[in-house]
Amino acid sequence: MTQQIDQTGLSPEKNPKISSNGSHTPPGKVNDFAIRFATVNGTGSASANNLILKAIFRMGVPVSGKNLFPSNIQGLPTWYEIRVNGSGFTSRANSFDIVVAMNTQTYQTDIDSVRSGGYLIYDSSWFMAPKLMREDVNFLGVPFSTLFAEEFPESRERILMRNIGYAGAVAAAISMDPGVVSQLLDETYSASERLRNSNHKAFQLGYNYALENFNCPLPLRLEAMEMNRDKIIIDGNTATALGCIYAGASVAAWYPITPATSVAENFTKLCSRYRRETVTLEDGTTKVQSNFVVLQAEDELAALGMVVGASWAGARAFTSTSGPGISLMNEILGLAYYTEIPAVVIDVQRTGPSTGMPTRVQQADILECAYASHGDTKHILLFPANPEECFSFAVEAFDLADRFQTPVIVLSDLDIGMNDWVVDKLDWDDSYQWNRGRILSADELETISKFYRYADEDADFVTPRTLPGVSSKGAYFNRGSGHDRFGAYTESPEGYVQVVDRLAKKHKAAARYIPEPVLELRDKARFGVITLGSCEMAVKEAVASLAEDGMPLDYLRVRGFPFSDSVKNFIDSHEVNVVVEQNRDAQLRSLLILETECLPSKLRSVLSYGGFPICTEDVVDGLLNELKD
Amino acid sequence: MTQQIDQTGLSPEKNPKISSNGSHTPPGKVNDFAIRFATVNGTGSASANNLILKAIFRMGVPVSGKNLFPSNIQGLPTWYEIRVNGSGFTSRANSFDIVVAMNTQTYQTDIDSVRSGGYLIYDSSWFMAPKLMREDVNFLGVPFSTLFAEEFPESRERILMRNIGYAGAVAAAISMDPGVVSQLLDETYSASERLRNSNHKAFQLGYNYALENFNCPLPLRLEAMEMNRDKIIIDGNTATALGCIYAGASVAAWYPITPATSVAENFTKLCSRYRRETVTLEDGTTKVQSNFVVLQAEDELAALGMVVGASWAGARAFTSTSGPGISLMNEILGLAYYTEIPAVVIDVQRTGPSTGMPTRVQQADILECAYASHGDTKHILLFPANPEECFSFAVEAFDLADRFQTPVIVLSDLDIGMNDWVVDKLDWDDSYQWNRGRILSADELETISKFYRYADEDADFVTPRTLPGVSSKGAYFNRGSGHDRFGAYTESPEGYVQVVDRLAKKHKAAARYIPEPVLELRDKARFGVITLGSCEMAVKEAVASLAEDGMPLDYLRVRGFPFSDSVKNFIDSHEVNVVVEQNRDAQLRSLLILETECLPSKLRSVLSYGGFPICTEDVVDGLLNELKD
Amino acid sequence: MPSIRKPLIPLAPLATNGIGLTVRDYEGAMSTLCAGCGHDSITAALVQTFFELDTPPEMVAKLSGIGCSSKTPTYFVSGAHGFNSVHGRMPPIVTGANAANRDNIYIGISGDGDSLSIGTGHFVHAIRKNVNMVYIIENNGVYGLTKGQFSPTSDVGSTTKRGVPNEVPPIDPVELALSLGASFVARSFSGDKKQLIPILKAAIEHHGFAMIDVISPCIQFNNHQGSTKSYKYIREHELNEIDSVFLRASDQITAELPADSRMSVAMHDGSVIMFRTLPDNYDPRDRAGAVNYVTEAKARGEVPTGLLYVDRELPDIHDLNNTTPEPLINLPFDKLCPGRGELMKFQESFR
Amino acid sequence: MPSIRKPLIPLAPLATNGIGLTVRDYEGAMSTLCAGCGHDSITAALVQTFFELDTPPEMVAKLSGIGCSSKTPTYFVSGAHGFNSVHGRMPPIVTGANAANRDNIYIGISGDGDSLSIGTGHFVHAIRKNVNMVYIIENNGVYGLTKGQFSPTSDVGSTTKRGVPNEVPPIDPVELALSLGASFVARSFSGDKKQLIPILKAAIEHHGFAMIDVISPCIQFNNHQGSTKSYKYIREHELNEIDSVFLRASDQITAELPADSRMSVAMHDGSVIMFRTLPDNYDPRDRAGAVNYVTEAKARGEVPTGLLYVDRELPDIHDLNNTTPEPLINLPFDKLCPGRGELMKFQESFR
Ligand SMILES: Cc1ncc(C[n+]2csc(CCOP(=O)(O)OP(=O)(O)O)c2C)c(N)n1
Ligand SMILES: Cc1ncc(C[n+]2csc(CCOP(=O)(O)OP(=O)(O)O)c2C)c(N)n1
Ligand code: SF4
Ligand code: SF4
Ligand SMILES: [Mg+2]
Ligand SMILES: [Mg+2]
Repeated sequence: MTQQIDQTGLSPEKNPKISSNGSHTPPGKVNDFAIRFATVNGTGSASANNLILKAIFRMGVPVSGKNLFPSNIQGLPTWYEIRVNGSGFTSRANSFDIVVAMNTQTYQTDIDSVRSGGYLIYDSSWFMAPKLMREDVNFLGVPFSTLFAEEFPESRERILMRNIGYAGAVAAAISMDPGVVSQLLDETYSASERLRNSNHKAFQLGYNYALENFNCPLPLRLEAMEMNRDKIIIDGNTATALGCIYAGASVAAWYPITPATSVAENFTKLCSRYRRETVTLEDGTTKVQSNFVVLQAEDELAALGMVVGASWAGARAFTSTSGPGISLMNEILGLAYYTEIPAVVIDVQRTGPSTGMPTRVQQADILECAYASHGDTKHILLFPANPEECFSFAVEAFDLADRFQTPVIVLSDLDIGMNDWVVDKLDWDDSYQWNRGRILSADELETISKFYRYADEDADFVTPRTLPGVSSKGAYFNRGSGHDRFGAYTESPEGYVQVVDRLAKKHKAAARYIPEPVLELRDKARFGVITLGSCEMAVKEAVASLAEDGMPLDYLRVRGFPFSDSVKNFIDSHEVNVVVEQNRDAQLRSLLILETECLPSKLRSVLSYGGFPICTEDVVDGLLNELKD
Repeated sequence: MTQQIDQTGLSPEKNPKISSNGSHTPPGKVNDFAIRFATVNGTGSASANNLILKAIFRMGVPVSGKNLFPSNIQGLPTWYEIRVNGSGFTSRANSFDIVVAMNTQTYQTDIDSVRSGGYLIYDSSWFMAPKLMREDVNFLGVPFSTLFAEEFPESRERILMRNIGYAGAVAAAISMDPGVVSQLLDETYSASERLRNSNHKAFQLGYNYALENFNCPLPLRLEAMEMNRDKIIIDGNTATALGCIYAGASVAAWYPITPATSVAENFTKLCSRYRRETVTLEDGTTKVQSNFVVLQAEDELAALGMVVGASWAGARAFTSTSGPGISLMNEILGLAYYTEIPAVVIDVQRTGPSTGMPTRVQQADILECAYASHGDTKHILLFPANPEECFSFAVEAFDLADRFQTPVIVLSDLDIGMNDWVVDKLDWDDSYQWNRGRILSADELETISKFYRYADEDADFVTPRTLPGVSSKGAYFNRGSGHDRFGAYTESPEGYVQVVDRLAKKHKAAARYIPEPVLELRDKARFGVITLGSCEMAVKEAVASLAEDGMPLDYLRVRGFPFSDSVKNFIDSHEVNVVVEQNRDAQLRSLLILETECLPSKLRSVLSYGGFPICTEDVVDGLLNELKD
Repeated sequence: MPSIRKPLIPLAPLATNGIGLTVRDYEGAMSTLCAGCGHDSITAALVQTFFELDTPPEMVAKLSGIGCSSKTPTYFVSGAHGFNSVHGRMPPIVTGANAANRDNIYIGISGDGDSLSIGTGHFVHAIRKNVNMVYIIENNGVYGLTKGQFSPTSDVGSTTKRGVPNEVPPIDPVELALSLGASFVARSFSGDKKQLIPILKAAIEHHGFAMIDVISPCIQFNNHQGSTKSYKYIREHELNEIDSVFLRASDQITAELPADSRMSVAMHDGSVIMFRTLPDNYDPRDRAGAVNYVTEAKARGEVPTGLLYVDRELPDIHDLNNTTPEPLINLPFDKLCPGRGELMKFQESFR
Repeated sequence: MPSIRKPLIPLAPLATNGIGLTVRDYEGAMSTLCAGCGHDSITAALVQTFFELDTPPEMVAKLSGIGCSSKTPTYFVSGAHGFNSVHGRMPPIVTGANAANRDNIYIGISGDGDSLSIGTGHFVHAIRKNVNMVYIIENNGVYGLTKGQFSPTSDVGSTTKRGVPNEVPPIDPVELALSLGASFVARSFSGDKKQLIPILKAAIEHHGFAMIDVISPCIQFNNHQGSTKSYKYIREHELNEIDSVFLRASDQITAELPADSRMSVAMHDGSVIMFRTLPDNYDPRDRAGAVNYVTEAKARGEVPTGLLYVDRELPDIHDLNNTTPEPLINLPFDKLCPGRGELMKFQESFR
């Protein structure tokens, strides 16, 4: 039996209270549900969605927020999904307990996405076609438009406030602490009493309407916890930018591209904050000076060229981009590899091939990045799984690039980079000193008889470099054409081979410096599950739930390439391993086969590549399917 | 005991005749030796070297000519190597029976490259440092400069004629039929009596000097055979260009790059010959019209862009490039893959990474080409082994590209592309009709109710396309962004996945259409040898010689990717297979592992990547090393 | 186009053009751009232009790069093939398509970022090759689709939404095209259909590369105070001294010729561009004069619009190549393949 | 440089410059270019220039793309760091290097193919950014290293060795740079050291992007009859009306100032460019005038050379950015890393 609802959608007052024992109402779920907000982009729903997310966070409950937005600017459907999970598993949900349907264009999809027994909150000021109704879903109409038309006569404000209104309705429905929301609104609009007041009012309108008309709280309840004391909400791109700042990067070059743009934009903002000094000039006047340069390049080839130039000259430099940019950077990646110039590249992956779906996620640049460029080339890769690692791996990337004098590509993705993640507060050890690798100073050059760029390798097969402007004794000719260990031009097989052989060894040697894989081992596990990056949450939850169901699995998350021996050992020590990743062609699996030389049959695949972040359910199903006897 | 030679090099007359039984003189070798000509580039030695090559060819003896030239225009050392082998194995030699040392800068290297017991022919007009002399080599001084200074007072001519002079000396040494040479000179200079005469004279000067002063013929002898009756001498780039002509390509776009330049330049020349028509205009005048367009693009991105544009519009179009160009084409290769537009790319590989050694060979673009571009992409590759296959595979490439509506990359290399190969005369079946794949005409469009670009797949997962300008009923929107099977823009997982899943299947389906691997099976062979492209000659000779020595090996040469089942079967049916290829990172082996899912341990490697074409000896040593018990 | 759904049944029967099509037949999919985006007005002008020119839809080939502007080919002439390619690379794609089939009418739509940042080299070389196409830069002085970064046409002093001023001097596509010797150079304003449509018509008829820089405000990221590409700024600073009309050969018989024409430029097919107003001593066939006019106006803070320069004689790719008049794609295989006999003959020299 | 080996022991002791170095100290490896290549003369001019400017070799950073021209950085100032990069991408590499260390003297060497074909976009945008560097196009109107294809500066009618004429109109780097507002634009001829050296000096001193288009004949592929970039053609068609000398601040005290100076342009460090001859009414600070002069001379078939235009006021990247005067590479880590305390503070807003 469904709740009785207004079939026309026009008389919201008639919406009855929900009986808490309605047959489709699930048993009460505490801190374990998912909400989806369906809106139109460009209508300012972000602040309402964020308000809910932050309030849940402040109540100490694990939560995540994922934005599924279209590749346009205004007027198309967009979704924001919040998953609340007291156990901390906050991968994307694949069906929703509450759907807030504010976009009539997508009613059908949105109603479909409510799980059986869940709730649909919609604007009952407008007509809801009866054929859209689902028997097994509770339709909660709120006459938002009518309600807000009275209170907010100005149209732009009305639209914005209506959003805060649905946040209010949701807050009531999930028994959110109104004090937390109130506090949040006060903080957010501390600068404007007017905005503060109207937001409060809008929130209350929605909140009260829900309270009065529905049987609140619904059987989905928030209860305050203490899980977020040392946590923050942050997206990966902000964290990456912060990492670049902390690593001491002073030159950034970039070309705008979704979903990487906010790395450079955040870096620029952070530079304004941390890298500007006011100095007093000789004439007594003061001047603000910049301890950084950010270059908006004409394209991605130029962006990486600038990074290579800056690194050659001696700065820590980076660029951020996404798949199409990586493709364009292929030639210069090879140049940096062969001439041994550090370069940090942040690849925030999106759905390919080609332009693909720019606002959707994938992990499909793995193979291209590993072997980018013609000829024999191999790069160092890092695979952060969340914003916290975006921060620390950014720093790591610069150390590795300097240490190994080679490009390091950090493979983040849209889910990590642009969504809202709750992670441990970022920490910093003030005793950290950057590792600039082997750079000879003028003084050091004085102590040697003659400097040869590609000779005198250390245990990791790295040779010392010198910087222009320092000493003519260190002068050498950097060239992407054939060179021997002395740095001289060569076309001789021996001279050439000696250098490229060392490069191959150097790449291998880097394995020891790559962040070790994360392991979660379980007693009696016969099978292994291997994953990377933003799959982490879904895979961990899947593994935990299968363990509960009596199928213990060992878990390994690789965090970089070249792989350390522990990866090979893990593979070898399981009958079968399933590699979970977000691309069509099993790219991580391919890289593992090639670089660990393991038996291909030991590695199976669970793949998710439709462009939405991977869901736990898909992983569970996939694992069961691959591991069924 | 060495031959008695003039230690100063100043008195050539004192060079004694060679005693045919000198202790270091090898037993007479008939049609089995190698000659190296060491000269300076830009001095016109090509015609002399070619004269020798052609004369040997005309004597019916299997021969090859390989040019090892520097990446500059004039004044640096350059070598031309001729290998004569009656059994038809004409891979590059790794030591030489005769070295003609015309470049004092490289005396050391050149003298080192003479095999023990071999001969050095040098210009004894100049000083030869005693320390360069080798006890085990016969030094045959010819006072070229002195001799030719008298006869050819004009300096440019003298230099050119001196080259013909050393050709004469070599001809005498190896008992070449002077009639053949004479005939060749008559043909070559049929247009100019003066040139004809001076060339004859120059040749005779060298020839006679050798005859008179050395014990000619040396124990290395040519004997006429009948092996070349249906053969030609041709380089791969010319053959490729010819293939493009025969395939009906009407648009070419390119950007100059060694060693691919001559593909486009030859295509242009051939178009002038075969694709110009004289038409009579209405006013009675005549006009020459071109049935082709060749576009010299501003860069490689543009070159491939033009090809994609032309193919989209309905022409057969191609570009030719080398590694750096492939790197630059990554983005647009992904566009063509995802939008399913045919595109033929000829990659004449050179030594990487980066600019590398532009005039040296490697097969190191295999992995990059197989998976070029970000996102999940896979391309069709063809691997010609010689100019004959360059011709036929070029045609094949267009058929495949049209049939599968996708880029096809032909991986030739510098050795094939720019060296002189003796191959079977190219043949053509006049009943051949191009396979343009599924293109709907206006009439066909009339018969269907509605056209959807990515629907209605055939057994090979190919869907029909339409061309602009034909019918508005066939109009569709080609886009590199997410699209569904109807061709509509999509950001929906299902719509997107449906198309990319079909693309993966389409790529697999192409395996049946790729030229089958070449097999050479031997009784009782336990091990397999797998190779590709220009390794063929060296590997075949190695395998033949090992078979003679009691180690029968099975041989397989892959000719394209995706691999057919026969490749996997071959691998599986041998305990161990050795993959012979010319790159550092075992790229073919990697591709085989990934795409056949064979046991990595079944595939071992013999790699040659110093930039000179692979030698039989290296293969023999490598195989013995890998297969030793 | 347009952003608002049309009623399914037109209230009055729509007028038809010379080939019996209505203006509706020249529309495309519904625009997904922001309501009020300048680009949508350009789309509308294109719809009207093709309708008035009686263009068979299948003769049109619409190509673009990536950007809000580059999305617009979807929104006009749904009966034409379209190609939304990759960022900055539309010019070579058109060049190739044009090589293969010279009969199509090629409309390239690009943005200021697409053409003058990542695509600079291709833009320059398409001009140099005088590819026969209409090249429209929907110039909003900003990267729309990536949300508001400066583009190479952002003027010094123009600010972002947040108020950060641009400091790098802009590239002016008109000056650049003139300096490179483009054969047809115009500037217009998306808000001025009356000016834009005749220019579009002339550009379509022009044999060679016709560049139209259309100032097209981005209401989302660059329509505010401080922007030099806002509706307000252009309305206040436009220097609209050049007024041209385009008359097809057939029009010239039926329609009344404008009496006030100051100059007319005859096109190859008999159509004609009539300049009704021109600045004193201005000759749109004089490149140096056009450069001067543009430079001086700019120095005064004005934005000169109109059909600024046209050279009817510059040969295009096919002229230089003497390509057969038949589109290459129509050549039968036996015209392209020399056959076995020729192959045998050819190889005689390879022995 | 140069192509012929020097005797190991100089016959007479060589003169030293202000920092005690001889001209030999400014040479590099032996050239591997063709004997007689114009590029070698440019190298020689650079050697002389640095010697005369008393430049500490380690202050020089030499960068290039790919081509015969791009090989030449190996042939001068062996005590300087060099970077022979990839085809067409030298400008962004210099831009990045300059961002990191503003103190080096950046010399970018490129070819006409490198700069105006594959590198067009980068060339244009380095001009737009006014990167502080000397940018030399060793312009031979041909692709030398790949053996004689036409480049974007091949003039119409210029033929290949085989006699095939070029038909696509050329891009003139001087016109292009002027149109883009480059802050220093000159043209010279590799065969004219007297003209080239003062221009090089001024370019090195210039704060901003200094473009020098040096016509530099390729004796191998483009020095024949029919070529407009041959020694003969340039010698016959050069319009050499602008003659400048460059005087460092110190020179002005010791040396006699040229009495015949018609105009002088003071540089920021006190050095001065003296124009000894100038065409009538020509002001090298007037961009429009320079454009006119170049266009008109070209129309007459002449090749105008000299320091054509200089704008001393255009800000470079660092000026716009207010970058600290200290090269960024010298900033210690603790100036760059805000430390733990700031991180904690920053994260307060993330709760
Ligand atoms: C290779 C590549 N780099 C970057 C992008 C991201 N991108 C998409 S549109 C765009 C800029 C569009 O600006 P413009 O051409 O001015 O068009 P507008 O949106 O302003 O109309 C960029 C940078 C991309 N799609 N591809
Ligand atoms: C990406 C890429 N494409 C093509 C080439 C081949 N290439 C080397 S030099 C050159 C042209 C050089 O011409 P130019 O810049 O005029 O220099 P020049 O040799 O004439 O001095 C080309 C096309 C290359 N090295 N890299
Ligand atoms: S963002 Fe700007 S350019 Fe893009 S659609 Fe909106 S108004 Fe138009
Ligand atoms: S080919 Fe031409 S440009 Fe290259 S070195 Fe020789 S003369 Fe100079
Ligand atoms: Mg724009
Ligand atoms: Mg050149």
